[in-house]
Amino acid sequence: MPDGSFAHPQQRQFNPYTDNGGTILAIAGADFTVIAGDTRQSEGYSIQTRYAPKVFRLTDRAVLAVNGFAADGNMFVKKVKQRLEWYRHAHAKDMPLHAIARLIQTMLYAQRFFPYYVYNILGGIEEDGSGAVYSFDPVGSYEREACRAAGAAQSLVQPFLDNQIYFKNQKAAAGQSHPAHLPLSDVLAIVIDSFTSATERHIEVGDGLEIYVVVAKGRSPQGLETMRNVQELSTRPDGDRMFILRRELKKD
Amino acid sequence: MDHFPTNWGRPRNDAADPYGTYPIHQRPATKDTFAEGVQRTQQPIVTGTSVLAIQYKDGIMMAADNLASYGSLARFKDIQRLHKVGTSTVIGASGDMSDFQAIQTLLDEVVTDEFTHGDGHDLGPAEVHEYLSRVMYSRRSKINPLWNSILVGGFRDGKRFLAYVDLLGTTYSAPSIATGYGAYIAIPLLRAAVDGRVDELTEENARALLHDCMRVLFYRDARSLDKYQIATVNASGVHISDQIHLDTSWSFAEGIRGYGAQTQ
Amino acid sequence: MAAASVYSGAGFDFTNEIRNNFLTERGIPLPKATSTGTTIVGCLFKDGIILGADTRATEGPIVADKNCEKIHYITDNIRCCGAGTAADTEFTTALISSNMELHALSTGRKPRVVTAMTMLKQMLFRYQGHIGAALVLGGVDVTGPQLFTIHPHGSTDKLPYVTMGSGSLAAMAVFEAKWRPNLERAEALDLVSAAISAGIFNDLGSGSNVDACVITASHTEMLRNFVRPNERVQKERSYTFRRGTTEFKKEEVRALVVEEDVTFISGGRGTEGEAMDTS
Amino acid sequence: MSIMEYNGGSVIAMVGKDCVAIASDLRLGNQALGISSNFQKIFPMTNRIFLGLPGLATDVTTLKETFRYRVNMFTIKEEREIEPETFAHLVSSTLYERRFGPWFIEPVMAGLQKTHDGGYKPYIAATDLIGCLNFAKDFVVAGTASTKLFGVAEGLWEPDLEPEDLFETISQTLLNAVDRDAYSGWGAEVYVLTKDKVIKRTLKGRMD
Amino acid sequence: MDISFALTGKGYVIVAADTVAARSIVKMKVDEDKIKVLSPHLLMAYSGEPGDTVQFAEYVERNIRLYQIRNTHALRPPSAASWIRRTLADSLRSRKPYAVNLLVGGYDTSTHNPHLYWIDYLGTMSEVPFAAHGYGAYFALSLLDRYHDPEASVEEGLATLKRCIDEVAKRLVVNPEKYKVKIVDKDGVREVEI
Amino acid sequence: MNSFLTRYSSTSPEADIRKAKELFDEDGDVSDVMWGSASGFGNLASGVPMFKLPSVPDPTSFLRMHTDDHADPSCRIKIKHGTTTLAFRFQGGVIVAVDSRATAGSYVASGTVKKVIEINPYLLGTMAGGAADCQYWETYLGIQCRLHELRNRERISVAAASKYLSNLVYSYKGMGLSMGTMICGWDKTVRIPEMNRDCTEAIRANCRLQGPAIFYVDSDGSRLKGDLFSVGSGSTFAYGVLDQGYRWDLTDAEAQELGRRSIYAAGHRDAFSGNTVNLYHVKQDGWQFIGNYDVSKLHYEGPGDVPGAPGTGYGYDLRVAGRTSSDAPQSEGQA
Repeated sequence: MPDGSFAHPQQRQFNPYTDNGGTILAIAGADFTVIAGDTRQSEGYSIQTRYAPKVFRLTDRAVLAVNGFAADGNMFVKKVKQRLEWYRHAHAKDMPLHAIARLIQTMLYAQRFFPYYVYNILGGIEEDGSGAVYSFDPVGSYEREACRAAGAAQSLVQPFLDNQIYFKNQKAAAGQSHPAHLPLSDVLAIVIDSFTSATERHIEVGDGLEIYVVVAKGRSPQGLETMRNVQELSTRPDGDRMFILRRELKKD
Repeated sequence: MDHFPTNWGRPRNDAADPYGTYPIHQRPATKDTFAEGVQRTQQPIVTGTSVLAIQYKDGIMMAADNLASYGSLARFKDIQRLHKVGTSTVIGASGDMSDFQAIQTLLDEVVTDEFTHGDGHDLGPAEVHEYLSRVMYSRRSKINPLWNSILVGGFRDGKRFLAYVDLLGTTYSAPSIATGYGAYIAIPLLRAAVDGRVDELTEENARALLHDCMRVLFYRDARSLDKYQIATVNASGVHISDQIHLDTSWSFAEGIRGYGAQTQ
Repeated sequence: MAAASVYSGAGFDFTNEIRNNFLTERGIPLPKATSTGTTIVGCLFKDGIILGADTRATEGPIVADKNCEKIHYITDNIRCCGAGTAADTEFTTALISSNMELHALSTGRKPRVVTAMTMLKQMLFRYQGHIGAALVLGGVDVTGPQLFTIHPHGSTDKLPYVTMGSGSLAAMAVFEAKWRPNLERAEALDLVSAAISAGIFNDLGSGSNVDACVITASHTEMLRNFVRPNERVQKERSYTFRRGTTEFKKEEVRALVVEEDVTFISGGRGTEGEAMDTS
Repeated sequence: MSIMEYNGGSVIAMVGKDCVAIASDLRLGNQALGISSNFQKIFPMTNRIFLGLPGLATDVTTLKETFRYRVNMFTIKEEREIEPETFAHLVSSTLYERRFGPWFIEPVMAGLQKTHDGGYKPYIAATDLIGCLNFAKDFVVAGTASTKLFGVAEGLWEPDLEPEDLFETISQTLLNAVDRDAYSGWGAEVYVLTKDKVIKRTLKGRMD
Repeated sequence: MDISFALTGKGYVIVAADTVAARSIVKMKVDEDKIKVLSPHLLMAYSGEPGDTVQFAEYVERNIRLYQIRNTHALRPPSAASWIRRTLADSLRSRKPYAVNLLVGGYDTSTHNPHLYWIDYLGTMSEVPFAAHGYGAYFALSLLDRYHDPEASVEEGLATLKRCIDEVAKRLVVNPEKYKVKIVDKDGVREVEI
Repeated sequence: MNSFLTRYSSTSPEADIRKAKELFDEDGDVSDVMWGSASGFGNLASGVPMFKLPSVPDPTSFLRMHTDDHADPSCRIKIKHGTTTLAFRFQGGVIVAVDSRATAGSYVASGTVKKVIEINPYLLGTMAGGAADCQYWETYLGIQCRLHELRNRERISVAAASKYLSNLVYSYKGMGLSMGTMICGWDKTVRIPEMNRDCTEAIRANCRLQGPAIFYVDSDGSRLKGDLFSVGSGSTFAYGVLDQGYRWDLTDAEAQELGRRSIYAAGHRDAFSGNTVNLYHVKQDGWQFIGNYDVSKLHYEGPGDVPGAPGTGYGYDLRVAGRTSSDAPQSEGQA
């Protein structure tokens, strides 16, 4: 009877989760942020599709990457976008990045006892014009960081980023110090190499790569001009600028 | 509180070694919980097998055979698993047939409601897919799923649409999609023929391709039938074909004796 | 005591079994061995048999070996592709290869494929599926081309075209759609590589390159990395480090080349100038 | 938790230009508890073969003894030093002997193989715990940090590195990988083998 | 719930073990000696599965003694520890393994070095400057990281040991009241009160 | 039957929305309020939070099955874990020291976690257990503390704040929350400068009760007042150092050094603790962040030029470098 008279819990063994593979990562620079994800969606040993985006534009300066169980992820992105839309109607402006981060925490934690199986990484530009990355666990604990990888190949990619972005375990040459922030061109190279490496060694990573680049207002996206397959998504030429860069990955 | 981080974030299980009497502090070995989770008390009863769908030059094409199985019994050999929704959409379902029929009712209702509004809108494939994905996802969230994998295909405003949704609410779209065994058997053939060539694929090519795949599926899927239907959606609307019979050949079997050393 | 455990008879040693069960009882699950998700195939063609395999070996979702060899040597005219637990396929085929050699020597005849098949199925049946080897066995002998599959429990099958492994369905689809009797060599080779490619690109357990092996009555040709569709692209930048990047606490250098100054002492009794024993 | 994580530990080997390197961490743990920060996992088998044994520590010691015994027996019987490739098969068959009750060890080997012209050729190999050999041309890894090692090594490794550069690459790979693994770390040691010397360096790694 | 500690100092090893023999929730005995003197310069503290402990310790004792009788001199600590480890590792592969954790402390009279080995029931062995088994390890190891001195005199060593024992008494739910403490140095083995 | 009625009772958009809500199982937290300025604050905005439970007979075992622990790597939802934290009271206030490692399985998910949650300028909460549980509930506590201030024109006492938190999490007992936290702060009422001159032991004791305060609160519902606590998997190691060095009359520098040294000890020995130490000092005028110290750097070089530093690395091998247990006679040389 479809009138809801079956409201009481129903006994059955049904696994409401699955894992759809893939990997996402984000790196914050001084005045830009790069958020990337591969586009393979898989289940078990099957590739469901070679193109399923994992990275979503939220506002002019915020991008959200989701990874884990695709249905949860898509639903979660939809709900975040809905909340941001409401915020826009109430405040006539976009929600700032740090507030989106807190919003995501409370939304995730609301499902504490039936969690979204989703790893979120939020990247974008803060109100002070600096690049920022927020990473979340499935029930909403979060932290602002400079770089973060999540998903199937997180343990392959993250230590590589530690080494290349944070210069972990590297002694600087005498009289010199490591730069606090890398330029965009270096970051893009590291992101692409991270994904090609992960594709080599992790079966669930591959097919395609989507890299979002958000550049703070008034800063030049240096390093992007020379890249192939770049598309600009900015809505206003004088605001923060957003680009998407697409690459192919191996398909085996 | 339990101070071993192994036990954090999860409900306490007092049944297993509550006081950590041995330093190996974890719960006793169990089987893969996810494997267990897959065993279901609720299970699909009368089921349909694969649905195949591809995009081609003028639209999309979908194929499904006419069998509904009851376990290993070929129970209903004349069932239609392709269903037209509105004017520009077709859906095809594998999995539980009663759930599929419930979905058909649901969709028919929505289409009727949309019509009664009389506001000049009607539901296209994207809307139908979105609606279905929300229904499926909400049912899985209630741990009361509709046990189907559904393909939604359509052609509207000059655009092809082909997408998938299943009992977990997982969705995706691709130039060629197949459910059930088709995802393993037909997809390699479909991808080889379709990926990157959608705009070159004529209706005849597409039809022949699906026909070949249905034949391979009939050879290798024990729950399939040699009768199937093809639905075509293009600028001229939705068309679901009559039953098509597969021509099959088993002649090579005559050359084989036994399973090994036998020669006579 | 120590010596006793170092020397052991032929065959498997089960002594750790007890210990490992003891550990399992303590709640420690045993780790998994490398498996080859794998697509392996074989098919008949006009002049003989073609076997094919991908080259990926996995440990769970991680690629352990990108270019491993899954077509194993049995005899000159017989080859065997293996899927399943990698070590099992490796050692089972090696053992049977050795037994086939002995068999050939003792009978003085060219080995037959059915002999290898029978040895394999009897061995696998004896181990009741615990040896996880799923095999495609092919070769050409006096009775003509022969192609078998052998499942881990010891069942066998004989068909004109066969596939095994996680990509077997993908590869089989290609065969079912395109195989015909009496293919030409080039056609058959294309078909095998299409079947393996179907596995490589649609099954996550299979990947990297296509290996193939063409066996005819007169000749066996191993085509290692016959197709290489998955070469890694050039990296965006170089990652060599400045020397001195890594801090270390201690360094020991041991020279392997020992320099000795040999001083010949002249004026000794021997005319041949015996060198002194430097030790 | 897998049994491999009971004591922790990881090993990696890499090929360079006419040289090989093998490196391991130094932790001996009892699950989360660190016991010793000086637990050797790499052992010289001959002058030109090094064997890394990550896995259950009791088996590390037992197998080290077993292999020393078998290599010595080989030397005595054959009156020559064992070559890396032969040794790899010795390791493989020793492990497969216990197919149904394995040692919890995933050995990694690095060595220099004699060539016909009298030179030396780099040789590395690894096996899983029942002896499936993996001959790689670039690097092999094993242990609790293996996924991390795979990721970093895949990014950092480049062909034809000179011994000193190989040292930097393998060290950076190991240190960054074990820093992301709770069960590996507590210092590290690296061996670089060239045709005329063995360089052993103890790294200044993180101690947490 | 056995607790044992051991630490090295200038020319000696101190080995301490609690003296409780417990069955289920009952203390059966409170003055059990769980430290075996294996040879004139070798000590072994054992803990673990009741029954296995004593049986294994006596087995080791007999064999070490046998070696001494046959060869007229005792095994040096590294050799003895290696043999004990091997025995334990082999026993683990038998039908009834010994579940025993050991601390082997000895003084090598030929090199004048004290040696301490940590060995667990799996046959894992490691030479360490200080060691602990049982829940005591979770408190004592960090404390010893902080206070242990390889050149400490016996008095200082005992004071450090006292810190460990006090810490366990302060924090551990079930506190063994008494410890047996033995020292091995160049003069052999002696027991001290703490 | 009702559905039939509802369906045809109205064709207004509201009916459509209602139907969609039933069908799609929309969140309870979507209400008209959410359209206003409270939008975007999730369920924090609407009083007592609501949590969705899976509609299974035993939601707790459902959660146990699907969320991770180390014992079962097949659980895919890996929730981040925090580890070693400590806090102690002494004459100069409260020292709070924590590590910064978060692990998911054996993977070190993060080495930069802030495990001290700054509830307000006078209150600190530490984080051990589920990271999200601690972050969320202590943020929520911050809201409630501020509301208390607005309602009562007075800062909330540490006791009251911790009681509030304790009651909150107790209501979720057994459902899978895991939180072991120390709520640290400084309760006003007694002014210390006046007390210091000459006061009886009784007054001094009273002062101890009213100045710095620490409450340990966990998800079982325990709430303990005390002088010294350490929480997390590395807590035993921290206790080992802390207990030995702790006195009520430590100087500020000594106390900070002790906190740092204790967390280092835990970071060193415990696989699930480490990376960096965060040190806070709570005084009468609120808390103060003292510093962040890399555990590896502490090992090799020590904390650097800070009050109470020993001047060398904390590491055992550095501390004892060059010292040997051998007592070989000097003339024979080293063996």
